[in-house]
Amino acid sequence: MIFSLVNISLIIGILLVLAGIWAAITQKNIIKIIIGFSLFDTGIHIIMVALGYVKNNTAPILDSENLRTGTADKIVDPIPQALVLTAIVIGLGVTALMLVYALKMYREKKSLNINSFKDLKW
Amino acid sequence: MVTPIYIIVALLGVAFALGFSGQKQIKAAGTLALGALAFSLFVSLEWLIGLYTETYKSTQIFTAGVNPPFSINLFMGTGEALFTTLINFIGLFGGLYLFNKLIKKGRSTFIALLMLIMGLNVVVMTRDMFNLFVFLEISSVATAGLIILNQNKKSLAAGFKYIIATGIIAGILLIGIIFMYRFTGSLNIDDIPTGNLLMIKGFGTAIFLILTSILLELKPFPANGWGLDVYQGTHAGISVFISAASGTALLYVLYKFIPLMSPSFAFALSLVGGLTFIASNLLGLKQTHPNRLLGYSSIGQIGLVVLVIGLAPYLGDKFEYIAIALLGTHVFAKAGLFWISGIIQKDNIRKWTILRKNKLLTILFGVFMLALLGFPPFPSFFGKWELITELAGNGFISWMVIILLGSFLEAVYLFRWLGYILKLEAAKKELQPISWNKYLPIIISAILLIASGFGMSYLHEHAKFINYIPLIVAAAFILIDRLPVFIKNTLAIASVGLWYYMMYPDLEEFRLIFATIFLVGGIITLLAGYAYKGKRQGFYPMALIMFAGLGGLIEAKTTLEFFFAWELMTIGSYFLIIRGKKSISHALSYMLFSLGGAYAILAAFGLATVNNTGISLDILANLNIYAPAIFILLAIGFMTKTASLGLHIWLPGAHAEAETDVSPMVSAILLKAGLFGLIVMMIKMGDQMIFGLSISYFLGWLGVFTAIIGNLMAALQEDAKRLLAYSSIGVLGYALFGLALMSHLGWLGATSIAITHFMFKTTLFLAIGGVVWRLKTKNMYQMGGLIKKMPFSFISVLISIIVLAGIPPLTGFAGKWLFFNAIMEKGWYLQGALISFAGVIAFLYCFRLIHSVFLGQLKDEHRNVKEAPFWILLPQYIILGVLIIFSAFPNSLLKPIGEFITPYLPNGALVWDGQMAYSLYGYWNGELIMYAVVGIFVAVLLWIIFWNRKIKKVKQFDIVYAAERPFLPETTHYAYNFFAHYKKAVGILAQPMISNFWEGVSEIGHSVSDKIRRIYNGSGQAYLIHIIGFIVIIFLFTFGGF
Amino acid sequence: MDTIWIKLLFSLLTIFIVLNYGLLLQGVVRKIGARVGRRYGIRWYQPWIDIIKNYAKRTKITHGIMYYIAPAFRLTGGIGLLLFMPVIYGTDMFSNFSFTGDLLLLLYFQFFGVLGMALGAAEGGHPYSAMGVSRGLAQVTAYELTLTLGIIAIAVQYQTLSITEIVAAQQGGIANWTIITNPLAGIALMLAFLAAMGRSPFDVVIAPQEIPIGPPTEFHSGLLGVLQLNRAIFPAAKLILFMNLLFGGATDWGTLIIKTFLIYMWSVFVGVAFPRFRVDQSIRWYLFIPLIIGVLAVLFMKF
Amino acid sequence: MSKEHTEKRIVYSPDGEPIEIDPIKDYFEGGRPEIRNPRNGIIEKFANWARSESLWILGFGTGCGAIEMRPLMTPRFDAYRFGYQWRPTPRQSSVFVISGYLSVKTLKRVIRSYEQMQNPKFVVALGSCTINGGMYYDSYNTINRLDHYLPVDVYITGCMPRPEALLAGFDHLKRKIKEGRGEGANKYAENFDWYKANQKKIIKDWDIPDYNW
Repeated sequence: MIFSLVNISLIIGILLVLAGIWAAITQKNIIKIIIGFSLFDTGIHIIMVALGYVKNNTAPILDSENLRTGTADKIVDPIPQALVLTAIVIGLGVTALMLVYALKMYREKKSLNINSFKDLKW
Repeated sequence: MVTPIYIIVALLGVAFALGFSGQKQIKAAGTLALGALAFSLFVSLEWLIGLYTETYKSTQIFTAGVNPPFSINLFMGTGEALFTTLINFIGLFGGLYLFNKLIKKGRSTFIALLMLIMGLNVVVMTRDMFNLFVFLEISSVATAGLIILNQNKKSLAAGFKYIIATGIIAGILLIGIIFMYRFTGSLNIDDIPTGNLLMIKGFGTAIFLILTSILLELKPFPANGWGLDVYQGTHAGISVFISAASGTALLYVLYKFIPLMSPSFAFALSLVGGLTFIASNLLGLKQTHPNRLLGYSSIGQIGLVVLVIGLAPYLGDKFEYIAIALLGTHVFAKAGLFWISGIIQKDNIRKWTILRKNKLLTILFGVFMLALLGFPPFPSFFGKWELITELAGNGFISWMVIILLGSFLEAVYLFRWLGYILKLEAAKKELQPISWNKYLPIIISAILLIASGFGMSYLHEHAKFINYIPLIVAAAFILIDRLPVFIKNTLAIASVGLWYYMMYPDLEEFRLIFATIFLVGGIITLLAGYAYKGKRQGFYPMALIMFAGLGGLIEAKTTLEFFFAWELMTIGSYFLIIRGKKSISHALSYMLFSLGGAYAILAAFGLATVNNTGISLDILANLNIYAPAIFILLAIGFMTKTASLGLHIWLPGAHAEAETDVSPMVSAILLKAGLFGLIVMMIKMGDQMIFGLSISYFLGWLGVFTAIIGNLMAALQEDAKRLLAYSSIGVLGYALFGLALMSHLGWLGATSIAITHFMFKTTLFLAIGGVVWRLKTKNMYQMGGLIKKMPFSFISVLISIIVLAGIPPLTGFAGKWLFFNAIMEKGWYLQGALISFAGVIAFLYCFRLIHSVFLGQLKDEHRNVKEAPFWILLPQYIILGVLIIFSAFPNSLLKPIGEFITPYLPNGALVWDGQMAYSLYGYWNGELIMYAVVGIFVAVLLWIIFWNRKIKKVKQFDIVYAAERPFLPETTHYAYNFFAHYKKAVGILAQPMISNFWEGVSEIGHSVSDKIRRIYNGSGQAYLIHIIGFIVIIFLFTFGGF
Repeated sequence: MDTIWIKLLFSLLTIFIVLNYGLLLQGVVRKIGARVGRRYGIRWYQPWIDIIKNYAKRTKITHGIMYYIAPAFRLTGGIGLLLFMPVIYGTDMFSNFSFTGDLLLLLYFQFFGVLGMALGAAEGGHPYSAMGVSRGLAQVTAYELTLTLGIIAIAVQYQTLSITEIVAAQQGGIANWTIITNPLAGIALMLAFLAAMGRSPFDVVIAPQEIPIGPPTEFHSGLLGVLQLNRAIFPAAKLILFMNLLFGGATDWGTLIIKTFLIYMWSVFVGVAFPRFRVDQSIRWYLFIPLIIGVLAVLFMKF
Repeated sequence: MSKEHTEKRIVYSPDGEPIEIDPIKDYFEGGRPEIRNPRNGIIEKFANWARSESLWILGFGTGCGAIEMRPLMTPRFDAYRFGYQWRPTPRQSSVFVISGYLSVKTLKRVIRSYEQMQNPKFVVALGSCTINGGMYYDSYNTINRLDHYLPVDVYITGCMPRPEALLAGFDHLKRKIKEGRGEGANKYAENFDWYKANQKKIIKDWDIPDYNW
């Protein structure tokens, strides 16, 4: 089934990754580049979640209830979700850092055009 | 035993704690941070020692008390211990170095530093892939924070490029990791099945993405513009962390993934490594910004290690030895260089002359640089040796070539830089005072570098037999460098003499002859050193390193020892040569030719191990399929030292610009090292054939043309020392020709020429050096008439040129006579005629030398010139005495040499009857000729004295001058363009075609470098495209798309 | 011991004979030259008078020690060349000191005097002297190559470097002479011989009007006298060398005189017929035709 | 040109020390010529015979009469047969042929060349100009009587004298030498002060030493 939830999510994720990279490569405005990176990150996160998804299973919350009812083996794999959470945190950190850089760069040159920052080369 | 988890605990804990400190307690906070780093270093070092001494066992640390894959596990083995030690070392000392700077910027920088080091520690230790990603990101973010330590537009731009590049790379890593989890259900490296799994769909892609992203973090060519910009843009102290610490950690990650690599990816890895190594060193050629240059070098070095990792399967149990030797050198040397750069803070390597004001830093700079280039006794020497040997032994010739080529390119810019520092016009400003916390890291890494060199040689099965005592003696002279010349000279002579004395009982045959030339010759030339006043700083350590190398060549029993000694000699002589006033470019070209030659020798020694066990020099005798190639490579290597045609362009300048007593050392003595090498090679290998032609036949012709061109060029020089230098080229051409004859008489001739060349060239260089010493000019046309002022130098030159020209009755004739007989025997008539033609051309420069300097018109300003200093004359007259004895009693010299040669080339030996020598064709009696000539001469002279009792001594202008009077000595002394007519007739041979050729090669190299480096156009987005393109290409390559 | 003294006596006798022969040759050749120019010419004994005249000069000056002893070098070179060579084949005594060295000794010993003279001339301080020496040396290099090739060809032919043996191999008639048996080597050597004799067209070294006779410009009186003695002996010795190499040597003084005279005529005729070469021209000339002939001679011998 | 090279000057040695140069004194031996008396008896006679039969002429065309010397070398006159030869350097020559008038400028060179010839040496003065100035008797820059400046052995009259006259003059010189009267060099040395005074009277820019060795 092509249009399963997993596949749709995967496709969307991949599209977001590509869009993010596209933005990062083509946009001249630093803020837009940062947005591109956010898209890229988000795409990856969606891919991760999609890969960890198992149809019809429950959330990976281990409590006495599902231990008792035996639905513990019905939960989805918790690791991708944990990974996603971590990745989001890290992505947040990176985005923040980028924004700080953008701010400082703007203060330095009064410009947010990435082409103004090509002094270092060769 | 401290559990390594405390490294994380300490670093992380202190980082959090720092958050509570205010700006007032910043010093305490900083100290606390350093303490945490010191603690981490202590822990990892303790583990390293414990594991090495086998008191500790490697341990797994499970977090959260659950087994993997459900928890993250860290592993502490020897490798981890070593790498975390390196990282923590850099962390601690890098922090110490930057202490003042970090304090100024506030606590957050300390936090970033701690986080960076913590991240890298975990990256090394972790066995979990996602954990790897997390901590890589932590260290990246921390690095990005550190990059803007100096907040200016350069570091900001560089930092931003760094973030977007690492961001993309991290994203790809993350995708790879999630795919990996999807296909294996585990994130633990140890759980993932090994083998050639790359072909399994999906999983292959996963592992590919992971490996490629790690590779990208190592800044492979060409996807590394972001890295270079960072090196250039940020503070050098930060570059240390990026280059030495991050690079080290990521290389270890790559190492951890070796079991997962498919052969095709390993191959891609080695290709990328090799390409990076060559390309970044090539691009370094045109670079003038010191930090960016170090960046190129750094990327190149890491590329080399990547190459080694890619080739790991073929390197067998030597793999780790090689990798650690290369990486260790990289870490310490690059850290040291970046730290020095941080002190100098000049944005162009031409402005680095200010470094010269600080002797200690200059020495350290030299140490780091030599270590980077793989000179002994630093670890990379052994690493490179093993690498080349293993590669050659496995038949990976192209890899060998790539590595040697890359190393050579690296040497070009590093030695150019060193030359600038040592010789460009000094900066006026003084260096700022340097605080101890900046000195200490540099000194410690230099000490560790040297110590690890000794350690690596101790670990090596063959290298541990290398005799380090001469080197240590030479190094000891650095410590007494402040003493006056007199004491140091005496000690130097004593130590060389002692060594010869100790070596003497073991010497036989050619080793005796050359040991005598090298060491006794060394003592004799060192005698001239007494003429110098003051301290002469830096001379003695380098001279002794050269002699240590020369002596080491004699002592060498294995190819490793030989190469070790060869490199040592090269370094010592380089520093001696660069002492000259205008030596900067000559010393560089000397070094480059020597290094090229050395690499040829290294390659040959590597190839010789094929089908052979061990590395004794005798393996050269046990021929394999590469024998002709080995022969040619060795011959090229040795001929760079004998300065044969094509490889000679370094010599004239280097010898001419050197100091008075250095010229004889590098000309009369050093060149013989090449000859010694050729003799050793030919004894072991005999002659070799290529395409059915004997190689020695080519060598013979090469010798002929070297002799002709060398002598011709000598005749057309205006500079006295340059003339002598070209003359050396010519005479060594003779010697090469003699060796190439591969016959008893040829070798006898070559050896006797080697000995007499040592003697007459020493006297000539010292005598002319003495003249230059007094006159302060080297141009012959500015001299003249000095016979009246410097009669002893004149006599010395007179006798020397008679020997040089081979005119009977002096001993130079022996060489000519032997050559002719050898030529007759061998049937190389045309070559023989041409070589004797070269001999006649020698008359031209001999006469020009003695006429222009000592005869003709005395210049007004030289009226009060005194004779050369006694200590410069003394060695000359010692040698002249020996020359006269050899002339009158030729069998005292030739008979023993003949006996040495007989075991190898028995046919056609001379028959001696007293002083009478018989060959197959002719005969010659040096003693009787001497008597006859002296007898006739004395008789005629007495007749002249008798008849001209009343003779009037006149002054210099009492000459017939077309009825006029001369007005100035300058216009009366015929010396400038002395052989104008000869130049007109045969000058076509004297065109600098070979210099032009090499200049062209250099020009092409530099322009290619300039073209290629344009890909780094400074745009971060272009760098992203490079990264993506790189991934695509590697993907296609790995999966057979290509 | 006795033989040494007898040898010395014979050496002196050799020197005496060759000296007088050399002077005679000078006189006669100049006479011939004059007759070619339809002049009466000098008296055949003029060279002796000139030497006496020079020795009879009352004053002399010196420019320094090398200048002073240069004539000694020069004459030693001439006498040595003569004495290291078997002058008369077959007689032990007129072979003088040829047992001490072979052809190569002669080849290199001829430079002994050249070098000494060059040094003396240079110390005179006269630019023309140095100029003459520089021309002379340059020209030597050029013809020496041809000479060496010729000598190698001959040495290969006879498989020896001993002149005595080379002469021995040529005994028994004109057909055995090297010039007949090895014509290429012979031609090469005879071309080299032209410059070796320093006569026109290769006399730019001592070009009288241009660089007033070059190296000996400053020499005079008794010192010039010594040089004149050498100027008699040295060419004669060279003639004897070429006779030994190419024309079968001589077994008695009569043959020697006839042969050497005829050999000398070769350079005289060339000199009378051709004008002077500039030094670069003569070098280029020698590095072309004679060199090719020399190379051919050697190749001919080799294959 | 010449003046600045005869005045004292200072040069600096390679070490920077000043050295005073006095050109005439430092470059030239100077001093006076020495009288070298002939030996007695047969040896001197023999020597004189040799000198007279080997006359080496300094080839220096001083005046217009030099044109008449060239034919001497030609087949028609062939002076070689009498033992005359031309030498390019005064060091080796024994006869100085002053060929006609002497300008003041040439006189200086002639004196230097003459002094550089070795004793014994002879002077042949050729043409009327050397005797009394000839057609240049009242010229502002030629000398009138040569033997005021150099000891002349033989005068040959004529303006210009034919080669035959020259040969005759040389013959005369030969006889004179054989008789032992060719002592011009000693005469010059004996009367050196007088000659020098005469020379200096007429040559104003005297930039050579008093005696040229």
